[in-house]
Amino acid sequence: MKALIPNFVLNIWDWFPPLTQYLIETTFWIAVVMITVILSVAFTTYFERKVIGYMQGRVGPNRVGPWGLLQPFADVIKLLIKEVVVPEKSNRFLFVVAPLLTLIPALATWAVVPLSDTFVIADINAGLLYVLALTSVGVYGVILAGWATNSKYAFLGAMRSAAQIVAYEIAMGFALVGVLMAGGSLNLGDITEAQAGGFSSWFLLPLMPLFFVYFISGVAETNRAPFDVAEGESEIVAGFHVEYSGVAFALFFLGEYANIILISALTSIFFLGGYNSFFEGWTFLAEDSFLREPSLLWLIIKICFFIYVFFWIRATFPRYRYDQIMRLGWKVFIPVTIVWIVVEGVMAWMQVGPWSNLSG
Amino acid sequence: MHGIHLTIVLAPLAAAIIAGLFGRQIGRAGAHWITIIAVGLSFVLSVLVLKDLYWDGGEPANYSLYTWAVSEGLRMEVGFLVDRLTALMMVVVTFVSWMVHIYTVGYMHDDPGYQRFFSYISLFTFSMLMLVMSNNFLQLFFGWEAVGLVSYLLIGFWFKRESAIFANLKAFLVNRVGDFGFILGIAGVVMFTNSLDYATVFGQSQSIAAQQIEVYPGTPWNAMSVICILLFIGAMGKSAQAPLHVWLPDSMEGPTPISALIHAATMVTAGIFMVARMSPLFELSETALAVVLVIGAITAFFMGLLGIVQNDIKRVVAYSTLSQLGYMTVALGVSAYSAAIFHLMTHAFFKALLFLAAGSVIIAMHHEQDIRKMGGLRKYMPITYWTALIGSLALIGFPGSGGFFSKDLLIEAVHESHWEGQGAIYWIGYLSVLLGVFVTALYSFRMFFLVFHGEERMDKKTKSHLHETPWVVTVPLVLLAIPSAIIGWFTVEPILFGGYFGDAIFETERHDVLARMADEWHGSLGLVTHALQTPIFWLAAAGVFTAWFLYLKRPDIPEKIADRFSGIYTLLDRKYYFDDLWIKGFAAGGRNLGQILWNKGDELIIDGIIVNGTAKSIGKFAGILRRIQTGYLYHYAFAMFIGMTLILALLLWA
Amino acid sequence: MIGLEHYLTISAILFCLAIAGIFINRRNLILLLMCIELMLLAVNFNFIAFSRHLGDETGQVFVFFILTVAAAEAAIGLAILVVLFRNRRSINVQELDTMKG
Amino acid sequence: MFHTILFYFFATVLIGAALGVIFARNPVHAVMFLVLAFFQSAVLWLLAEAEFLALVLVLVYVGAVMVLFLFVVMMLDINVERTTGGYARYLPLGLIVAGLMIVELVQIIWLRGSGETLTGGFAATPEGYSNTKALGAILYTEHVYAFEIAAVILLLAIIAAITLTMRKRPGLKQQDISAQVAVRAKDRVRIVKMASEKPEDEQ
Repeated sequence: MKALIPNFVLNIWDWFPPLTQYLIETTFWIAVVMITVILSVAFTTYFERKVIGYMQGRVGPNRVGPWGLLQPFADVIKLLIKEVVVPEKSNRFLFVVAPLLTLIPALATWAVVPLSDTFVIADINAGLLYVLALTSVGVYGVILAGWATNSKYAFLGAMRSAAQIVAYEIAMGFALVGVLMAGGSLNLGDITEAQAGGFSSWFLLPLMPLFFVYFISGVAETNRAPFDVAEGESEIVAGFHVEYSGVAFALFFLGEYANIILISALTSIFFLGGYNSFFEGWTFLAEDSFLREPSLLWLIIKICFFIYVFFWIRATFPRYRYDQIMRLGWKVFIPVTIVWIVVEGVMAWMQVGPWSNLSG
Repeated sequence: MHGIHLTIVLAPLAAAIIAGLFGRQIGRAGAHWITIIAVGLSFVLSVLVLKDLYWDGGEPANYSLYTWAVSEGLRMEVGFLVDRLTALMMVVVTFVSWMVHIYTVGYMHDDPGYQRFFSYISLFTFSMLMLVMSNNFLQLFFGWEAVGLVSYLLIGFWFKRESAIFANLKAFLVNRVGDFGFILGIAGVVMFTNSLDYATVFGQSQSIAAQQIEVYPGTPWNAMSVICILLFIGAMGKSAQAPLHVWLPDSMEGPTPISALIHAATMVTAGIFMVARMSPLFELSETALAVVLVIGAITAFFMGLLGIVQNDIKRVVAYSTLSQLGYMTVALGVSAYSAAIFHLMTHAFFKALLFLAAGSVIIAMHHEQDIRKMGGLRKYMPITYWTALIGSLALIGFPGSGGFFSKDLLIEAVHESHWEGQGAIYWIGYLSVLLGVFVTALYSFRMFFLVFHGEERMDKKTKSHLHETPWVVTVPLVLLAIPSAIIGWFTVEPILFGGYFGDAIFETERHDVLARMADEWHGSLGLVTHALQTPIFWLAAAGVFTAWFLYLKRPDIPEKIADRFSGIYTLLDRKYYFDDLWIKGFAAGGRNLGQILWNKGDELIIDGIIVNGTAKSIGKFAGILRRIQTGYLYHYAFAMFIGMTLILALLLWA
Repeated sequence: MIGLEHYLTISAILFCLAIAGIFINRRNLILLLMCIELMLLAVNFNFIAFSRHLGDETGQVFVFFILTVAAAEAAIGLAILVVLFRNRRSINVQELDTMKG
Repeated sequence: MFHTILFYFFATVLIGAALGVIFARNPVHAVMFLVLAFFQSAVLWLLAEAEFLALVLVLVYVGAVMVLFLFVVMMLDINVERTTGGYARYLPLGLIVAGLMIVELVQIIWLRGSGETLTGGFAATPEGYSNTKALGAILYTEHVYAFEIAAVILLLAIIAAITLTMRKRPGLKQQDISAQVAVRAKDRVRIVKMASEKPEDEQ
């Protein structure tokens, strides 16, 4: 990469103090990742509409640009030029801050996500904890939005969402404890490395129940159907963002899809080996085949698959009733994870079957 | 032997519990059978104990069974001291109790409280045995109070009668006065010896006698005298010595069997027994002995006088009991403990006999107790008549009867007792007992003649039903009449002169009147033949004659005498105003004092000033302080914070 | 270099502000609870600073337990507060004086 | 240098947030300031290389405890005017005392520090040091009983909070899933056999 950069640029670069170099470099990579994610969000919305359209026997967006590919940009422009209506009796500051609070954690989490075996923005020790911490912060946006709007519908939506997110966070945390035990590290890179060696080394098999719990909890965390009681159009209009319009609404939208991508990425990393190749152990492939090398490509494929699952679920399931959601979270998922943590510990200790490879 | 002792004590207790708590289940017959068997067992075993101690030469037993508590070296135990004195008492108590049990079957036949009664008298037997068998002061006190309790319960047995409730309350309260002295005496003993055990205390008697105690500052008294007088006050209460005698006549409200058992034969003699048991202490205090003598003499003579004017058959016997208890006390006062115990024993038999005979008469008369409404019962109830005659003769000391030996020798002992410094007291004692003989004979036969001889003064209806009482009543009469008549013949010599009691009774050389009398002792027969030459016999004979003359020959004279000497008669009739003294004087005075203390002391000073006043002043003070205590968290936090700031400031800048 | 006393200073300032908060905001029970949380935070600062200064992780273990207990305390405290509000319709400290003598 | 700048920056924000907590009129704002304060603290702890606790602070406090606070603050219909009144009266006194105390404490800290070699900053951690691992190592060995007790305390807190706030409203209809599942058709539906037409004789 350095070869592509002209010499004088490098000279100027060397002239900067190391601290400034570090700052510029980090900022650059952060910007790259962020822009990538935001662009992905745009196309994810398109992807969703297409997927659901075909599932429902429609074609989805097909007017703007070839195959409707420019549709997301049209939407963005529409949202940007619309007026942001702030209700008179609302709490102005929090009303504005709330959408940001949903988006920022979703983007900040990407800092520790290993995109390939060589690249991660911040390779920190307690990456898993960082992920958990930031996921738990995401709830603020929803609560504050609901409260600041000063509307009963919005507030109801916020309360539902907050309770739901707090509840599923616990199940998520427990599922990640299983992952942590299996990987023997809190660093996401190390966890991915622990899954090197092909499909059989992935945590999917030994941690199957945790995988389901984590992914479904992830769906719930993002307030996606069938856990979208926070919005619940048919009951409370549009829930916590009922009064939002324009850019503010776009930010919520952005946050939600960023979260979808993030959850998909994390699920891939935790259970499907992240950037590791599907074909790693396939010896009939050439020794140096890119198909056997770990790379960003594999991660993207996995992320896309999970995003697709998100939409698939949305198109398939009716919305849960609120009390059933809480029951599922507290009475099913948490016990399942606890039991499976014990099972995993015992199995790994006794070196049984697929668990024998785990470091726990 | 320990097992036997324990069985003797516990058998009546067990019977009492069963009859008392399960009376309904076991029924009337069950109640009397179980108690009679239990007390009979006690009697038989007591006889065995006596046999072992006297004829088989067994050693006295003194042991502790159970330590109840130890407090600063003061051991509170349950234990038995069984020597010959105890054995004698045990036999007397269980025998009379047994007789009374049997008699009760007849006497209480129709009473609804049948089982309760048997439970009580068995319980009494247990208590009395605990008292006499005790080897320490605490158990003695337990027995002392327990017999008092049962006495209280039994006097008020017919608790629906106003008079019975009054009588039992009176008995209880008067006994409290005595018990107060008694417990102070025990406290004195503990104070000087730090022990409750007889043997230990007696071992230290010399050292107690050598000490002084200042009850009032500046007037040192001999410790032994104080202790002995206090103990004797207890005896005065229990043994009904003047002036604490007032409860005994009233106790006749209880059923007759218990009058015989408790208020004649056993419980009232507890005081006599106790003083005899404490002889090692009393011997060391001539002051105490003098007090005992004077009290006994007063009781013996003046209470006898009261018997003359009484018309209630049981009250006559009750006053005679008082008088005889006075005799025993006099004997104690002259250190003739053996004589006192001997008289106690014979008295137990003949007085129980007299009471039961009186009870038999009462049954026959359908619970009529006024002797003025009796007369000529001889031909209707021959067994009762003859046994009552034996009892009366024994009471007045007819030569050869049981009472003769004890009373005669008792008076003789008093006569012999003049040692230095006893001038006036000696004469008081001697004259009282001597004149008492006449009085005794007079009231005894007054009652006897009025009941069994002379014209039949009862109404027609009663008369038509008159007949001898059933066998359960007469058998105990006969069984008691036999010892009353003959027991003196063969017991007098071992008990009084044969050193029967051995170490159980202690007499100093100086006071040992019986030893002096022993020099002139020529056997029982000698005493009987000698009787005619003593003033005692002639005084008794004069009494009988006077009674015959006044109440059979010239029944009109007593009326005239009563009219002529109305002052004395009233004095006697009102029982020397003792009841008034106690009830209107002390009791009412106590009430008034209590009233004053209540109104002024308690309500005004304690409640008004001290209690409420303290509370009020604290309340006022707190009202001021309360302003600081707002109850708000931030005020406290602020206070803490300011304090911390000041401390830091001090550390830094000061 | 940033060291022990910097952290201690921050902790002291936080602590004093929290106490000041307790008696400035004297009406709202929730704010009192929050000030207490702030105090605990200040204490945790001290523990962490000393733990790092002495190179001994035990101090951080303490922080861990303080966090645990504080979380429990907050949960129960808020539960009590909710019940209180339900019964009294108020969480004003000055109105909670039923036990005042 | 960078480190120092970061420290001062976050410390300033932290203190500002703390001031916000105590001065905010609106309880929701106060809660948000507290969240901010926790965030800044977490960053400062990260600077001190106490990363595990820093992240746990965010996870537990920001993610759970403060949400709870927010919940309660929002749910209870608190009269903001009434609960913040009388605030100016005590403000000067509180601030004076607090300021005095801060001055004193700071003076003590720096007085004590000046005599010793405290000013050199924290000692560097060895290569490959993992704060989480080190903490875990002593937490599960030396302090394992305390750890268990902490777990029990949390359980207790859960139960206490639930029992305190749970109330059964009368007349509330609840779904009984097992009863629903256990329903059989024959309990609900009665099939009656009858002729499709009326018998002829009745016509």
